[in-house]
Amino acid sequence: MENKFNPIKDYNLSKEKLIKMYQDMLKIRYFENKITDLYSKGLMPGLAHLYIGEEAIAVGVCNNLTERDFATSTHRGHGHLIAQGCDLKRMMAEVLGKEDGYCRGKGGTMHIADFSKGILGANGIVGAGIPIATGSGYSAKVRGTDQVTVAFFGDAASNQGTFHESINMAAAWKLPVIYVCENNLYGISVDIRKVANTKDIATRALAYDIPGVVVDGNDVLEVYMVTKEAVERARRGEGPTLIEGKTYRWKGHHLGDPGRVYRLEKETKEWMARCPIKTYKERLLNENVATDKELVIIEKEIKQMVEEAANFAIKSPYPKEEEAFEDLFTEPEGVK
Amino acid sequence: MENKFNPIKDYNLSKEKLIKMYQDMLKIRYFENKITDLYSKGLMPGLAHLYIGEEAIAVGVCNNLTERDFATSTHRGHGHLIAQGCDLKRMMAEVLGKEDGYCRGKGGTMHIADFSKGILGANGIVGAGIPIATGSGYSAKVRGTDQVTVAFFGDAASNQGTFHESINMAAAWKLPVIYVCENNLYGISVDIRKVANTKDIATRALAYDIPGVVVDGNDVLEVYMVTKEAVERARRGEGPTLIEGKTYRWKGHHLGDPGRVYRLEKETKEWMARCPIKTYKERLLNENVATDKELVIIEKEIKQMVEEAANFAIKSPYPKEEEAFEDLFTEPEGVK
Amino acid sequence: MRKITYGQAICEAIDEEMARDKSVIFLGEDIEVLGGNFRATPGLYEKYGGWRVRNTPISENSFTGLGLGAALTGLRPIVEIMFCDFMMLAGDQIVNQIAKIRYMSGGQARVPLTIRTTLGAGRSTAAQHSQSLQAIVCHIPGLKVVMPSSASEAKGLLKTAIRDDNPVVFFEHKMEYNKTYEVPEGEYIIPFGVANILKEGKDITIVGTSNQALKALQAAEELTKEGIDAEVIDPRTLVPLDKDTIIKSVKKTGRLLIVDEGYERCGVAGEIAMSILKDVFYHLNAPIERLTTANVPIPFSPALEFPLIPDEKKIYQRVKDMVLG
Amino acid sequence: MRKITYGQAICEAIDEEMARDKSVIFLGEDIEVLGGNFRATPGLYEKYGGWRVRNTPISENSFTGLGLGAALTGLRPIVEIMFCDFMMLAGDQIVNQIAKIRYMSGGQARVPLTIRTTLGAGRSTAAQHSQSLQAIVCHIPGLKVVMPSSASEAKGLLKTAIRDDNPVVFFEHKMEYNKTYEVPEGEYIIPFGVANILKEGKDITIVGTSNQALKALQAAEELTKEGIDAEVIDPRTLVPLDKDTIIKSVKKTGRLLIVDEGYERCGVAGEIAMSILKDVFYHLNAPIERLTTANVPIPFSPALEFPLIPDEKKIYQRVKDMVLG
Ligand SMILES: Cc1ncc(C[n+]2csc(CCOP(=O)(O)OP(=O)(O)O)c2C)c(N)n1
Ligand SMILES: Cc1ncc(C[n+]2csc(CCOP(=O)(O)OP(=O)(O)O)c2C)c(N)n1
Ligand SMILES: [Mg+2]
Ligand SMILES: [Mg+2]
Repeated sequence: MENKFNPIKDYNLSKEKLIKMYQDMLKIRYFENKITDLYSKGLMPGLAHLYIGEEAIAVGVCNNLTERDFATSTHRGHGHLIAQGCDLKRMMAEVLGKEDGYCRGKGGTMHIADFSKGILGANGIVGAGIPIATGSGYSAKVRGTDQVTVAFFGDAASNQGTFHESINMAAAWKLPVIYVCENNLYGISVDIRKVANTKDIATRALAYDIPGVVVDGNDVLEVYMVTKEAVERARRGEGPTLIEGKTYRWKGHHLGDPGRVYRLEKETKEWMARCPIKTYKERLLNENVATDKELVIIEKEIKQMVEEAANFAIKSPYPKEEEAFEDLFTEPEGVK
Repeated sequence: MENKFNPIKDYNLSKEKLIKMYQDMLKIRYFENKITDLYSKGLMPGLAHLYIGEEAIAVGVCNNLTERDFATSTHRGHGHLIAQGCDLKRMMAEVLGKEDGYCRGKGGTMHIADFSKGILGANGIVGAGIPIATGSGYSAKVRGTDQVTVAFFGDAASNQGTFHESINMAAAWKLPVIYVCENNLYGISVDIRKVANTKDIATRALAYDIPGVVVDGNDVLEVYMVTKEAVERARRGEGPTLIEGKTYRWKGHHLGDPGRVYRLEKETKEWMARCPIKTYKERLLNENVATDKELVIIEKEIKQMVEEAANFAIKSPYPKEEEAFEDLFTEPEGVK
Repeated sequence: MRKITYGQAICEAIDEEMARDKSVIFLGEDIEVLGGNFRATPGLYEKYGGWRVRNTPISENSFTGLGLGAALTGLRPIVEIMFCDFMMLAGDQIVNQIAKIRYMSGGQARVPLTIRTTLGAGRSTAAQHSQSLQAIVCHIPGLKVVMPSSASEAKGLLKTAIRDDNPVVFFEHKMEYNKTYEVPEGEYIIPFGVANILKEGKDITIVGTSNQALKALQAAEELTKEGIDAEVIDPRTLVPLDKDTIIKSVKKTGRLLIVDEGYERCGVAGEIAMSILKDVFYHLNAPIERLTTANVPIPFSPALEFPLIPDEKKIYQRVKDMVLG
Repeated sequence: MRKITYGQAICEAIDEEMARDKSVIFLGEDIEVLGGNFRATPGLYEKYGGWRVRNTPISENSFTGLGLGAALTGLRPIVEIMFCDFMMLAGDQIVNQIAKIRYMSGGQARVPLTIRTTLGAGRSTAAQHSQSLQAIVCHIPGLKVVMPSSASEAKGLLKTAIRDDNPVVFFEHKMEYNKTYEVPEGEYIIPFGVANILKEGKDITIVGTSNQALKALQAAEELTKEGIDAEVIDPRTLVPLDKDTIIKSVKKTGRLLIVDEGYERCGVAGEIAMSILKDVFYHLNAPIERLTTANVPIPFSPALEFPLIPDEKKIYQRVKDMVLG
């Protein structure tokens, strides 16, 4: 059965879309490898929470969105932004705290935002994006558009009060919001099973009588299709969906955390063997969606793009001291 | 079937217990009728949130507890305290803001506490008692006692983040806490169905994989039996239970709110016809647990007791101005 | 001039702004059929419908955050938090999100959000329903903070708040809703950052926030009988604060008393003093003083509550002590 | 004297108190195998087991409230809130419950609860992980507030906090954990409400909170080269505040600078000033000044962040301006 089903053909996706998702995942991977590099050279200040290993979720989800849709992101947000088409140069400049960054150096990795692409901000407070996304959904409803909003958050975030409060409102009012829980099994060092009695976070959807779906978060096509249904449902005005993608972060909680003491090496290795990019690549080749040569070119292009982003960011100047007093209030009011 | 089952006999409850529950419900009813009276005479400052109509829940629940157990209460807390055996005199004095009140006049109706009976306080913040109760449960576990803690809260409180966060911890750690949701269908003027997509709040137990039970909150024996099981479970170390008692408040949200614009008269009347005290009284008579004469005497005694409490409270002096600066920190540190 | 209540003035401001701009929405607990806990805004639900005027569940942090999400995506929400004590449940959204998102995003975000809430003691509602927590939001950069005194002030300032493209926390005094005041007919707005001199005087300056400005005025009128001529200033907005008006006044009078119903420690009264100390230091005839609520929770019993809160009598006495003593 | 890190001093304090009193428990995020976000408290989980040292889910409001419930029923919990910015999620439990329950219950409740949290900028962690929100808890009556400077101070004060039968908010500076300090061997406690004079001097008094006390000391030593003899005071606890020591000092020096890393508006620096103004007014040679973080969120880029935060250079310069200018 399983091997008779050809997901790529049966899902009826264009080659363009299929390739784009491969590109998006690669962009995330290379972008973050580059961050690791810059961090180790002392060029990146602060904390880098890497998304490596979880690329399929952001990419599978965001490929259902347009620039008119919205998403709230997390402390582990690079993937969401890249999948939503944000500019790697301005992202990298922000990560390095530079003037040309999306936030002029004020936000950094934990707060990159790109309002032009509907990204309402990465967020340093676990669970805080969930109500904001819910408000964005409320807004679409009031304004009468068919925009949807995605709230990304982790397994551990699903223990915050905001998860409950927000999904409750979205369910009661049938708001067009997709709640995407990236269950990578841990919140920093804490195994979700130690602090929650819930095998699948998606089960929590029962509390609000909305659909809750568990999906293999390392399978970009599965994520894509499940999200597609949720997005269509939301656009039809039928309300929110809770999607749980099971996945794993390959690295520590952030660069600087080896991520080992609280996880078994075996576990990490098993998950790394199920690399979302590698398996997807094999699929694209097996299903003859693309040739090896095409994929090699794509990979080269993306490496190049990331390289350029890094160079751009490195060359970008630091913001000037006095800029610290800008951007608090809209003009002409100024700071005080 | 129904009429073959004799709940009083089949539940195997002593006459003493059965009568005590009747007394407790009556105490609440008369105590609050007296508050209404004192309020209308201008003797009670602040807001009085009356429990009238919901007596069966507090009484059915607390009759499973001892003084060594704990409970957190709500803004609508008189019933919980009375059912837990608190002193009517000191309660009434507190309600009137007097020196002899449980809190020396500092707490008032929304904050009456009686630590000697395990009442960790009524609470003016909706949902705030839930984590406190959870901590009390954690404490019992650490101290190795078999104490249980009850968290009382309303239907609307179940939309607070604390509901989710706290029950999640209790479930994960199997804490001896009973979460009792008094679903009187409204939070002030808001129909729970307008702000939650959850037919039964008890369903939310599914999110934590703990038992969730709906009970007729106007049937004191049903409440008693369901709680009994939950308490035994908790004492055995098997963790928390969520109990939802369906009930109705007869009065407005507080004295001063007629409680009519947002509710249909028909609905109120139907619920009042199912008075928890009246139906229980009929049962006691029908099952020959008590004679009419006995019950009349009990009623008289309780009226008398409430009368005495009111007189005591009225005679009690107001606290002295300078007492406002006491009770902030333990001695000998004083206020600053 | 016509007279309406403070509550009616608030309601008019919202009504006019909702009529004027269909992106204005109004969210909060019990605002639909009840018109809010203080029955200040009846009729808006019927007029603007259930999507623009909506009862929220009791989920302060998330419905406040919902307001932020809506503000970021094209609406102009008014979020009502029934008592400012409950702002503490929405602390994260107010302090870490709403106040900061524009700054963190390097100016990308626009947050046209007004949080309406109530402050003040005097109703025997004890420690969790009687606080005046304006100092907490003043402490956090990125929030504008408004403390209207009378009904006419409330109306003009609330309209400005709603039109502002920045987050504003608007504090209404719960003892004022049913009081009647003269309020001009028709539309008007009062700009932020411009203090209002309620009475000119030469012996001492009294700055009073919220309805303490009116109490200060009463005290000042009484004090003229003692031959004390006090200047009374209503700062209207604490962020931005019109320091210039206060400085000018204190340079003239040489004395300053600040009256605020919040707790004293790290409160608004001390801040107003310190923000001008350098400018007025050499003009002061006496140390600046504060009259606030003492550093204890608000007790339930009226026998304890009233002695703690500043009022016209306490202002009167304190001014006398400062000027004569 | 032996030298250990600030983190080790914290860990020793907790370890000693847990060994001494089995009702002491320790709750927070990632405290088990990691020993907390700053790896300050390793080994306690292994030593005291999973019930006394427990990882919580990310549910700040409820695990803080859980601490309160445990404190009310026989335990003596230490609750760790990873960054003080996150206290805003637990705002209700801290402000409306923990601070008030003893008072509201007329003295029935006993709340032996210590909340440990971190403050401070300097790690490029931007607006939500760099704040110093001590003013907010100082504002709320019912909480004791501790701001230790060095490692030895942290140890002695933390032990006092844990033993206190009242709620204490204990602020650790995140830039200090790995710094090494001389710390006495063995048990000792430091009482609350007794300021520490780090250096005597006659020209100006500098009060510095948390590690700003140490920065002030460095600046003061440098200033002696300019012939300026500054007195440096570490208040240790903000609630209770040892006003007497500060008053005595200012009466002697005639000048006061207060350094605090919190935001200026409604902050701690202004409060210290105002709480003694009346006592020292006629002894002042110049207005009291504050040196704090400016009223903007903390930006990410180090190019923006460092210029905003008080440090020894800025203290040095400000004191020079005050004394000479
Ligand atoms: C409110 C809050 N509490 C704690 C933290 C510290 N913290 C940052 S990320 C994190 C774990 C988040 O886990 P999860 O939601 O599963 O996301 P993941 O990091 O696994 O992607 C924690 C505890 C925070 N940033 N915000
Ligand atoms: C955090 C908070 N939000 C709002 C309120 C105002 N308020 C008091 S009681 C109440 C309704 C509570 O409803 P429910 O939990 O169902 O209890 P009930 O009053 O019906 O017994 C509200 C909104 C409050 N006290 N605390
Ligand atoms: Mg995770
Ligand atoms: Mg209810």
